[in-house]
Amino acid sequence: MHALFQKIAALPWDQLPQWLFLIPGLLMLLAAFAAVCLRNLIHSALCVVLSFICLGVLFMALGAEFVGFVQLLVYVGAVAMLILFAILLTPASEVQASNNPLSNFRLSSALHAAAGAAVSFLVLAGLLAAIAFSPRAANAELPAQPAAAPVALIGENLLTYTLLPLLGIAVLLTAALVGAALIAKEDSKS
Amino acid sequence: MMLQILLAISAALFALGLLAALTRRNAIMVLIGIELMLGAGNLNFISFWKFSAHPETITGVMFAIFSIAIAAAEAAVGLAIVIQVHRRLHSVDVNEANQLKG
Amino acid sequence: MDNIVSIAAVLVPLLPLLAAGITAFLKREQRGLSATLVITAQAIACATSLYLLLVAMCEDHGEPGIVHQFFNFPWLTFGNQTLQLGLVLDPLSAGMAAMVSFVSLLIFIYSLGYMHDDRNFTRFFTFLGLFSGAMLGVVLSNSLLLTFVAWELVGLASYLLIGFWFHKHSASAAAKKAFLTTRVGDMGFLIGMFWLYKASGTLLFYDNGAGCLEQTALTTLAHTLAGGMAVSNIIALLIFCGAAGKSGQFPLHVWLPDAMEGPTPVSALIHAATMVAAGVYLVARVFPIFTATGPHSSALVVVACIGAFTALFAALIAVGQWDIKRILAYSTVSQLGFMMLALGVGSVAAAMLHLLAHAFFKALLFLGAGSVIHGVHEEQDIRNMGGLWRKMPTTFLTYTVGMLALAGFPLFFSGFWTKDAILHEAHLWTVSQAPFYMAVAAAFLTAFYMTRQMMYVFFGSYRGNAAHPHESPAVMTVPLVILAAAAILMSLPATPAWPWYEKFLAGHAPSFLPAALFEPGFLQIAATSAAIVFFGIGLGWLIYGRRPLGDTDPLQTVAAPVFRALTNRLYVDEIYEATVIRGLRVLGRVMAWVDRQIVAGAVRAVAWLSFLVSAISNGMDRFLINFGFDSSCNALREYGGGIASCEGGRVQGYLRVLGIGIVVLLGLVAWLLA
Amino acid sequence: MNFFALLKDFLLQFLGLFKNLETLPVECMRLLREFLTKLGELCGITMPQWALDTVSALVLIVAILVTFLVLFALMSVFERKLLARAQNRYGPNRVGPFGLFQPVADGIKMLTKEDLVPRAADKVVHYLAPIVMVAPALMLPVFLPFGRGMVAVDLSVGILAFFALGAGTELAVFMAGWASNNKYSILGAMRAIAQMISYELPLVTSALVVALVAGTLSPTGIAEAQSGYFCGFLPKWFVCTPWGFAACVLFYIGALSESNRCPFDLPEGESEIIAGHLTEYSGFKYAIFFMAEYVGMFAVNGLLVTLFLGGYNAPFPFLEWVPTWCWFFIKLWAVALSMVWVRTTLPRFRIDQMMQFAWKFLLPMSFVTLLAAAAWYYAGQGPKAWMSPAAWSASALIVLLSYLLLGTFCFTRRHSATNRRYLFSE
Amino acid sequence: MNFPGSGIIKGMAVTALNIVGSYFDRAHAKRLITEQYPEERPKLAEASRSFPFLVFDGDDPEKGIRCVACKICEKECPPQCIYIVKDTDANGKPIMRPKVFDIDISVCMGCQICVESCPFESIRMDNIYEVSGYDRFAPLVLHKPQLLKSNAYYHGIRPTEAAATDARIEAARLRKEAAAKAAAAKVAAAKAAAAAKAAGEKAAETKPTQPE
Repeated sequence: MHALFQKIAALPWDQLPQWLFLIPGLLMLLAAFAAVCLRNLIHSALCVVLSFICLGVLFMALGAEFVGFVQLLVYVGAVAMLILFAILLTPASEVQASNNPLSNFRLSSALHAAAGAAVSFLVLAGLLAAIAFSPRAANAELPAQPAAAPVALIGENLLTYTLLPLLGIAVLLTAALVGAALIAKEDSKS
Repeated sequence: MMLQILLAISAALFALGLLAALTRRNAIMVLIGIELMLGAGNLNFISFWKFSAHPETITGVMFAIFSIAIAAAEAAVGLAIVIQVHRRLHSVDVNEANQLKG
Repeated sequence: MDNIVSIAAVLVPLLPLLAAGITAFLKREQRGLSATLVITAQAIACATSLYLLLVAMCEDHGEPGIVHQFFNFPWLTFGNQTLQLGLVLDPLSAGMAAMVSFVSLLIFIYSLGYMHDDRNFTRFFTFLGLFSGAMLGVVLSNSLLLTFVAWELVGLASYLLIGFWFHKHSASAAAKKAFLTTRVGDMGFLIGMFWLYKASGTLLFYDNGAGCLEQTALTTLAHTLAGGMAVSNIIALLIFCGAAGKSGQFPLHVWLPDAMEGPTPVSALIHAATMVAAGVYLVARVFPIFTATGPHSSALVVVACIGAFTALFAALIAVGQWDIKRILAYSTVSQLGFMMLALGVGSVAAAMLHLLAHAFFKALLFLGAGSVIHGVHEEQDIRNMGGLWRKMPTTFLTYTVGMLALAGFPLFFSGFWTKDAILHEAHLWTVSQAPFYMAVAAAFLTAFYMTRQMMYVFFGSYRGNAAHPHESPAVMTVPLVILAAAAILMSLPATPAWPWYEKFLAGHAPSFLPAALFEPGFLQIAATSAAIVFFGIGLGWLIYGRRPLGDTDPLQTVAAPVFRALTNRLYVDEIYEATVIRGLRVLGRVMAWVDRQIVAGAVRAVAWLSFLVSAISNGMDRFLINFGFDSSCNALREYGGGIASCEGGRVQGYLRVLGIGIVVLLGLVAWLLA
Repeated sequence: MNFFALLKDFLLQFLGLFKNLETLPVECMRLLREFLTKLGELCGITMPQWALDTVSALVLIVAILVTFLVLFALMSVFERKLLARAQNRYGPNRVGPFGLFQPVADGIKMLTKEDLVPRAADKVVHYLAPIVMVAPALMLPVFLPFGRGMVAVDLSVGILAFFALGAGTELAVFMAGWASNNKYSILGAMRAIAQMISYELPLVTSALVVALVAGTLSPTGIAEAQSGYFCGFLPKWFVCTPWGFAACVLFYIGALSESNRCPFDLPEGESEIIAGHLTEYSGFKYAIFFMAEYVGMFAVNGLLVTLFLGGYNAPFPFLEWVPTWCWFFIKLWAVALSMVWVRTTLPRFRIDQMMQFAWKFLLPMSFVTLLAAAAWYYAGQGPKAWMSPAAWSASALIVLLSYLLLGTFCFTRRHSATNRRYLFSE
Repeated sequence: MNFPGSGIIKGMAVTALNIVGSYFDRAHAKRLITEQYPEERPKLAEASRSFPFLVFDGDDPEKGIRCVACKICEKECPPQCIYIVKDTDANGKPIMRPKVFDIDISVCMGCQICVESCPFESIRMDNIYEVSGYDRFAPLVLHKPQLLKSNAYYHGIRPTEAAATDARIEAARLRKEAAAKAAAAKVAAAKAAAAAKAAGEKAAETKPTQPE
């Protein structure tokens, strides 16, 4: 008993925290996969939200807390809501069709799905190959000083080096706001 | 090793996003796929920043922040377009909205 | 200028303009709001300009001399040149601004009563605000360019206000006339401004030695010759053209009496107190250019002669008028002539002093006239009035003060002192004595025609058709009383015994010199002028005061043709009609013929030619090119069908290709790196 | 040294800690870690850092959970008592002394009730919704500094984290509403989400005002920025400044709305849509929703206390002998009771009025406070602003003028209810 | 003062006054008017009534029971909630006493007709209101032991009426006594007369009979 305890204690536990990012990472992939596969749109959207949350946690695990929380705030608080509202506002045939998939089966759609899957698999394979054979990725070392992005530094950067992009983003967001409202507005005729 | 795993995760997320965008007929799912791909891009930014030689110049973080902002704008406009398309065509199938084809 | 002063200086013209801008968007029903806005803005502007006057007075300068505080800012940059605009605060502009804003404020308040029943009350106040802002801009501007801009805005406001009752044909015609006539003068102004910019390289008045009114530029101007004349004189005369147009000097005076078609407050404000004085002010402002070649430059001689002639000429016409406002209008022209004369003989102080005093008493007279017109129900012919002193005591008393001030009644009225100063300066002019005598004659006529008007309007028995003439409401009489008080009080800084304003303009501390009253030169002139005034008033009373007045003027029985000529304004309008306008009409016809026959013919020929060419090319198109194009199109369509099947309008198809592209790109990069 | 000696030793040490109440919680945690280390030595192993961290984190979690659940329980009974008092009643006074055990009774009742799931409901999502609701709500308090040096997770972006996690509530509400497959539920959920999104803007903006002046996003830093006194004895809390007062009121209103409290309890407006997204929930799931709501309310009140009411700082110098964490909870409790007070007073908004209030009054007003805070900062040259009349007057003038203007514009207009189209989200 | 938001402040002041004031309102005068029911009970008006009960005199219910099982109330009861069985003595002979007297208070409508119709002042209206039970039927049928309540209790809940009843009974008793006395006197007189008669007869044996 004592020996087992010591054996467990002797494992390289000190390296554990830096591999913890795998949990949100894999969960994210799982959720994303579920989102792609589920036929019910709301379930898909909820899975995507879970995957976004995991992505945010992953950012935090990688030391970018600010980005992580921004990801949560923007994606979970805003984009997810947009998506869910959009789904509710567009009663699509896909939700109804999910009741009996066989009746909706058509050769062309199967071909379509197969082609899409093949292409994305190709892309995945290409990317993985590139990652696997890239010497720089393989030899990358964590910098001596752990990466950190204090919020003050981000603020300073925003208002100095990236001031112009910031202004651009401001204009873009305003334009998107107005544009989205205009596009989604009901025609006065109808 | 860690960077490679991170990149692999990101590549897988990208491929899943692409899969959603390629196979799903519903325009909203296509948009979701695009959001996933943008998320994969952000993950790359953060990973490379984490493993860069000079993390104190927080370029990757800044990029990710801007990318998130743009993604939000894209989602808003994209979904508004989807709703409008639905209003016109009573369908959100991306292949039905083909009235501009040659 | 330090910060607060410059902010104040900017605020003065900006506030009324802003108020006008806001009221322009108000609805017709929001009368109270519009009036409140404009009057409040004007009141603040008035307080601010009084503050500015105080600043100018208290400016602590070690040595005597004028201090110009200015505030310049760049406006336009083209190439390596920068056009600067600016505001200036010196004794001249400070005094003028205070007067303009104060009189404007009073007249705005008066308008509340006078325009009370008008449908377009809101619009009226918009225009008033626009005018006031523009006028203050003219006064405070430190750049000839800004002056010009504001000058044109003032002209616009004047046009709008003269034609305020545009449904009356005469009003709209008068508005057009005013606009076009002043435009003739402004053309000269514009050319002068361009020339000044070319010659001196700047349009700023004061700019730490680099301005066009400062020594370096003046020396350059005086020593550049063009056609045998110093450039400074030419520019000065060109600018004077503008001034003459605005101030109704002799050849361009015709619009001013017609401008009386506008509402009476407008006549009082624009065409008596402020805008018409802008010409005088402009000359005073750029006076250094006039004197660049010496105190008796040819430009000044022209100014003096025109001024004196206008004074006499307009006074003559005023004798023969029947319309109460027209009489005052001609008297305004005449008084402006006096001011120009003063400028011409080299005394800015006398001119400005007369300007300020005149602004008060002439505004008073006009408002009084407005009150009379209001009281007798929109009747303007003095033959249909009479005996009103019983019915409208306040109006009568204040009007009398104004009349005595205008006539130059000795000692207690501002007009006496200021006119004496002008006569004195004219008498001392070494070039010629003619202007002096003309001015004396004009002064006599002034007293005479004012007496005539008083007799017709207030004395005798009532001859009008409208029943029950009545006194005006307090909102109209209170400004009258205030202006009457000002007309009397303005004599204080004007006496030679305490020449406060003169010293202020020159930048000296004022001193009390009672002895100056008894200097032989002054005493002589004063006595003469007093005698003339008494003579004028006495003669007026002799002719008009002793027996009941009818439809015919007593003068008509004495010298009918002369009086008819006077009534018809010495036929100036007719002369213009016969010469300038007919000439223009003929020219226009010639041009129209040329356009119709020659130019249009050429155009038609070109059209025919192109028609021919296009017919030829059409044939070529149809039988040569189209055939080849059609066949190639067919071929393209056949082959394109195959390619088009890839282009199915399916966005996911494109995405797929994109994905494959990524893979290919990756492979390419890998191959290149390997 | 055997285990019991160690235990005795540490128990004595623990009792000794009570001499200084101020540092008691912090010292307890330190003692715990020390004890664990010693225990490991006793067993012959060196305790790895992460294990210590995990254990202390678990203890912290339990402590915070217990604190806030007790607060929730107390709140549920005190709220009812205060409401009753305002309505000339006694309120619960049967179970236990003064009715203090009422929540226990309620809990037992809730637990033993039948857990109904509608047949047409989406079972999984219906089941997950209360969990998704309660998880972020329970996570919120960890970012709050309960006392000097007492913060569970000291993040430099604490406020951002707070709002980011708070955004999860909307998702849960949507899930509950959609999964119930009931039109009242979905309508209520839509209303709730629309309301939360609308009121989150003024809430975040008014929090931003404080971040602007304090120069940090960390709750600890903000609380620390409010320590000290001006004029010798007046608290340097942000609520005492003109902009801070305005922002505090805005934040308070936003907090009321975010926690679905009266007068913003439209999502559950029983007279209109039964109970909104809670219609199809019963038993313990219902209780969990309520718990999440109350814990969320306490968390957001805690943030309000931290941002505006000086956090854990004592109001006057002569009251500094009271431990800082006591101050925090006193203030928290005061704010929570004031919410009850508001609930007794104000009737429920109509949905369009509520939206107009958010977008036409609160949002512009919160931007004005941003302006006023900037004026304060620059007119007073940063930290010196407390003693600068220019800062006070400029900031007060901006706030007051725009409040009067906006208020007159928004509140005195008669909004007619005719020609109104009900949108999907209403 | 009337500025935006002043109405809210006024309202808050009103509720605050109520909240704080309720803690200083011991006398239940203005604010806390609720009665603390199990501890505090409402003071019922004397005429308030709920269900009937049976009055007995003295201490022993069985002995003092006024009811004679005449069944008038059973007949008069509009919802027919009264059930009476006459008692019998050891010989099976009915006696003037109820063996069973049940009232179903789930049916009773409290109309008081039984009371009005009872000639023996035996049935009266009670003012109890805590009659709930764990069953819909059994606990709501009141049996004789539950129904029997002493005259003292009756005096306790409505003294005026009880006093009047007692007076009536007393008067009836007195009247009865008087009648009995009269009867007794009559009897005595008759007896005396009889004795006299007998004596007379005895005498008549000697004398002729005279009519009475």
